[in-house]
Amino acid sequence: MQCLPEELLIATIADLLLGCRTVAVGVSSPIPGSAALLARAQSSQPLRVELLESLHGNSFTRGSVELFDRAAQGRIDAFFLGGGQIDGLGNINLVGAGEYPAGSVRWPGSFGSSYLYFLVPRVILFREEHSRRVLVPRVDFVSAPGVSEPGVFRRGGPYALITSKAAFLFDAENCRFRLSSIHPGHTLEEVLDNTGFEFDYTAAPAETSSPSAATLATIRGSVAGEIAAAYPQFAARVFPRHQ
Amino acid sequence: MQCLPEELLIATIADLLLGCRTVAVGVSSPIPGSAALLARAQSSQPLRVELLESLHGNSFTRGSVELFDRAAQGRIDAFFLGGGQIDGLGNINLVGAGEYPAGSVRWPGSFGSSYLYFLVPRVILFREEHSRRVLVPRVDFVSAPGVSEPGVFRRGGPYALITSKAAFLFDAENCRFRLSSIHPGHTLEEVLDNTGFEFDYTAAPAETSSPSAATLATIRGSVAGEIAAAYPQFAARVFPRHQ
Amino acid sequence: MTESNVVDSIDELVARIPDGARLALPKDSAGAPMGAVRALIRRGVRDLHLITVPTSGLATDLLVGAGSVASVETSGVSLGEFGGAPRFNAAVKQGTIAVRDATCPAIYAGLQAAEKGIPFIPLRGVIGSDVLAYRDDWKVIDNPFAPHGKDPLLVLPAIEPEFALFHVRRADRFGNVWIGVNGELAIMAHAAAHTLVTAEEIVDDDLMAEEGTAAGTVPAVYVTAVAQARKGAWPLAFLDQYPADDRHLANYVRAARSAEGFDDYLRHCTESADDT
Amino acid sequence: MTESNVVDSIDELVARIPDGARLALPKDSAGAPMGAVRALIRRGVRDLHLITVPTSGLATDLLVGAGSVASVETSGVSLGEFGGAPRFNAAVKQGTIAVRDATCPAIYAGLQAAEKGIPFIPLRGVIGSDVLAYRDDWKVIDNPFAPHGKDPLLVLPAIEPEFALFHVRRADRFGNVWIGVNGELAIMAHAAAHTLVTAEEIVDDDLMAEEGTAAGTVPAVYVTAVAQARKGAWPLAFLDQYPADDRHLANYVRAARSAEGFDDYLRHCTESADDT
Repeated sequence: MQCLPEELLIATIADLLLGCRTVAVGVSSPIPGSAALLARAQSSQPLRVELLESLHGNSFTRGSVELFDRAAQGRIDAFFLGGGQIDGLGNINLVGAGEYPAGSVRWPGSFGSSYLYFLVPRVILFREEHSRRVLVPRVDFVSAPGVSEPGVFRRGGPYALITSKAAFLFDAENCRFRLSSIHPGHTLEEVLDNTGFEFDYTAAPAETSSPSAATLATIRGSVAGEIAAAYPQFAARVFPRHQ
Repeated sequence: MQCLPEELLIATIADLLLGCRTVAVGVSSPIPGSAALLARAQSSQPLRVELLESLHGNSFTRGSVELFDRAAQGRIDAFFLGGGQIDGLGNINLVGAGEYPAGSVRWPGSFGSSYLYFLVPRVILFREEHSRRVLVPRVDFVSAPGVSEPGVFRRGGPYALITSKAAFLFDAENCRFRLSSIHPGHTLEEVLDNTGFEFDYTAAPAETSSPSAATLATIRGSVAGEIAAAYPQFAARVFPRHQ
Repeated sequence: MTESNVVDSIDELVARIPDGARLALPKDSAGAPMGAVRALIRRGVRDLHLITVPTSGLATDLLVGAGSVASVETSGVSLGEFGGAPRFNAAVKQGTIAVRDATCPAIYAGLQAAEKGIPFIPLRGVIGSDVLAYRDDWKVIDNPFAPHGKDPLLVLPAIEPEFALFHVRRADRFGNVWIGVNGELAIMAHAAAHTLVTAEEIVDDDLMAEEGTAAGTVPAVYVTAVAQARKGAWPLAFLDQYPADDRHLANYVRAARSAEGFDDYLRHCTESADDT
Repeated sequence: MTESNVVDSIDELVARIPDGARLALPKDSAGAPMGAVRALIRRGVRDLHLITVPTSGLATDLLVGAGSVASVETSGVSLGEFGGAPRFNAAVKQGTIAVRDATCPAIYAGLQAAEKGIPFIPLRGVIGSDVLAYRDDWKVIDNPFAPHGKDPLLVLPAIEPEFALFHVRRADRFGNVWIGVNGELAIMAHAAAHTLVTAEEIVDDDLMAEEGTAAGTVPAVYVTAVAQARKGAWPLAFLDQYPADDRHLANYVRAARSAEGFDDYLRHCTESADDT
């Protein structure tokens, strides 16, 4: 079935949320937010979605500090992080490129990543740009490390990495990403060319499944309607017919 | 001017609150509560009273934990503590007499005393019963110590001790109480006979000043009216004409 | 957004609390779940480890008197103007329950540590008291941030109740519960693994729909189950809802002076759910 | 109960903030006091030490661009869908301000430590990050309660702002301010020595009189002064009150690409209190 790149990503990420009871979505995350709403629509058991950016899309009544406290309490099963740079150990950099602090590029900052990466069991890295600029051998600044020394309290970490070209799963035992599928229209060679870190893969990787007609209908229906409340510009661009 | 023993105590305690900006009053404290309200009525500058026991008599909007947090923030200038036993070092015992824990008498417990005694600058000890049973050489259980070793963080402690017979001030330098006045109708000999710890005094102690007519009018007027909201039984007993 | 957690009765509610549970209860004046306490006694719960937040009174006295309690962590147990808590005091003196004496801010701080998922939290004061001397689970460390010299500082382990149980004025059919300014109930719910709530009324409106009510609401995400309990704090006073049943309390204090008198009281007062 | 702390203008309000103050600001989406920020710039404040709670955007970018800032402790500074914060980013690269990179829960926890009057507070996570590596005021200690073996744990000093400054929908004439579910504003007010607030409206009712409003209110006891500022968050969106002024923000981003463009913008945008 014909679908937009955004819809493919939404469906791919939603599949990674299977079995979660509560998924939290941070700021500036319309695609992960849509994926969480899709997962909720498809889940056979109750799945709660907390959209931080949305005035009415979350159940925090004591302020944003609750997200972090709930994560520590074990009440958040999945969260999304991005990164100006991501490396093969799952390290992410949200602070800047070059030498710290006065490097060549300054990004906004680490937000909650330095903490949530440890406390939330399933952290999904999402960055549309798939390039050697983003997927680097070693990040210039570790906003949050992908793996920790033995003895360091850690309940969670990188679970998957989704880009505009491919999906990876993180192999925590070997501290490496494994290519799990390549999105339709992209090739292994292209993925290799544009990834600055080493990762495991097979000679003939799977193609990322396109969403079924039913899934697409849900995305374009209830998900599009709900995500528009938090991300009107995104919804207007991706789901114009829904408006 | 003729006044009730409770009115004398209220006026005497109110005098100790001069200069305070915020006075907090704990549970089961109708006389200290009345004294705080009197001090507020007499103060030339704004004086806030927080009555913990009263549904509408305090400004806590995040729960009772706010009392302790505010004390730590330096927002509470005076508080009241009692004690099943009080000794000459200002130690107070709210837990029980005899060997801990299964002693001869069990009292309710230490409440916030172990903490507030350190954090609130001016703690006024108030216990009507003036006897060797209460004012002991050494408390059996230290709910909160009157003095601390050098180096222990301490912003406050015992400031005065008011009983039905007398008023003492605490001399923090010498870690001793000093008799400041004896209530009308009582004698130095009686105070000495009924106090189980040593304290400083002069041969001819002052008599506790009785409240002026204006002060009594305030006590019987606005104070009686307000304290009745928190302590209806107390108000009905002491201020029956106000009812 | 989620399935409702509203259950049909307080008996069904308290059936979730197993023998031996670590159970947090609020103080008598701000949501003591007396109906649920009677239901717990009715079903013969044993070996509870109570945490009073930060004090308690009748709720603890009834559970202790009924033989339901193994230990109590508390800053104070008293019936207020009705005097000491007779069955609690008797049990302490007879050594039939273990008491862990605390101080109010220590209980709040321990719960807030659990709320924040941190293993411990510092607290000022307390040093030099016998409260500290008898708590082998508390420690004094040197403040690692002291600018100069030693700064001894109390550190408290997180208090992680398995259950929090309290009474509120209003819940909605989604299981959100309105606590108003009684923020300690939110701390309890955040800190506990499971939160069970009784409510005077269960309304059809969504308490989360308007920020005016949401600001005083513990959302259903923290609430394992809610049951309606009219006069659920009786015979205690309940906030702006009803005054204490002074006659009943005076009778209780008289009866509970002896174990036999208490047992008599208990038979009359817990035999059915329709107990008010 | 107390004298009113309502003042006549935002200029009078911000006059209380001296050069060099440690000033806490909320995130752009939950009460950024933009009118007061313009007033601060108008009066030429210098050397502020900003603490963003836990992030910021335009508020910080304007103050940095205007040369009012010596340092920023922050978990993130960004204009959201309008991209990076141009003057903040330029200042970091030029080294004209000191940045102390943090992470959101660390800022909350540090303020909560100040709220509780404790000198430090632990926090999970963060170990192994460069956020920690560059913070010489943070420490890693061994958890004194670890059941077995080592348990390294981050500890953070209390964050004690001299001033908190934020914008709310409603204050009353007694100086109580309604924050609804934005509890982080209460944490800021509790932690700060002085709290200054701007409000869309100042109502005659007492927000503390009814528990329905009190539950979402920071009482006047924490509030040093309040001033009315209609559209006080403009050009940012403000909760349910008004959307962002997207055209203005797009113009800002264009102008602020260069120091000169920013100065032009500033001249137009801060020259009078009547700036919306």
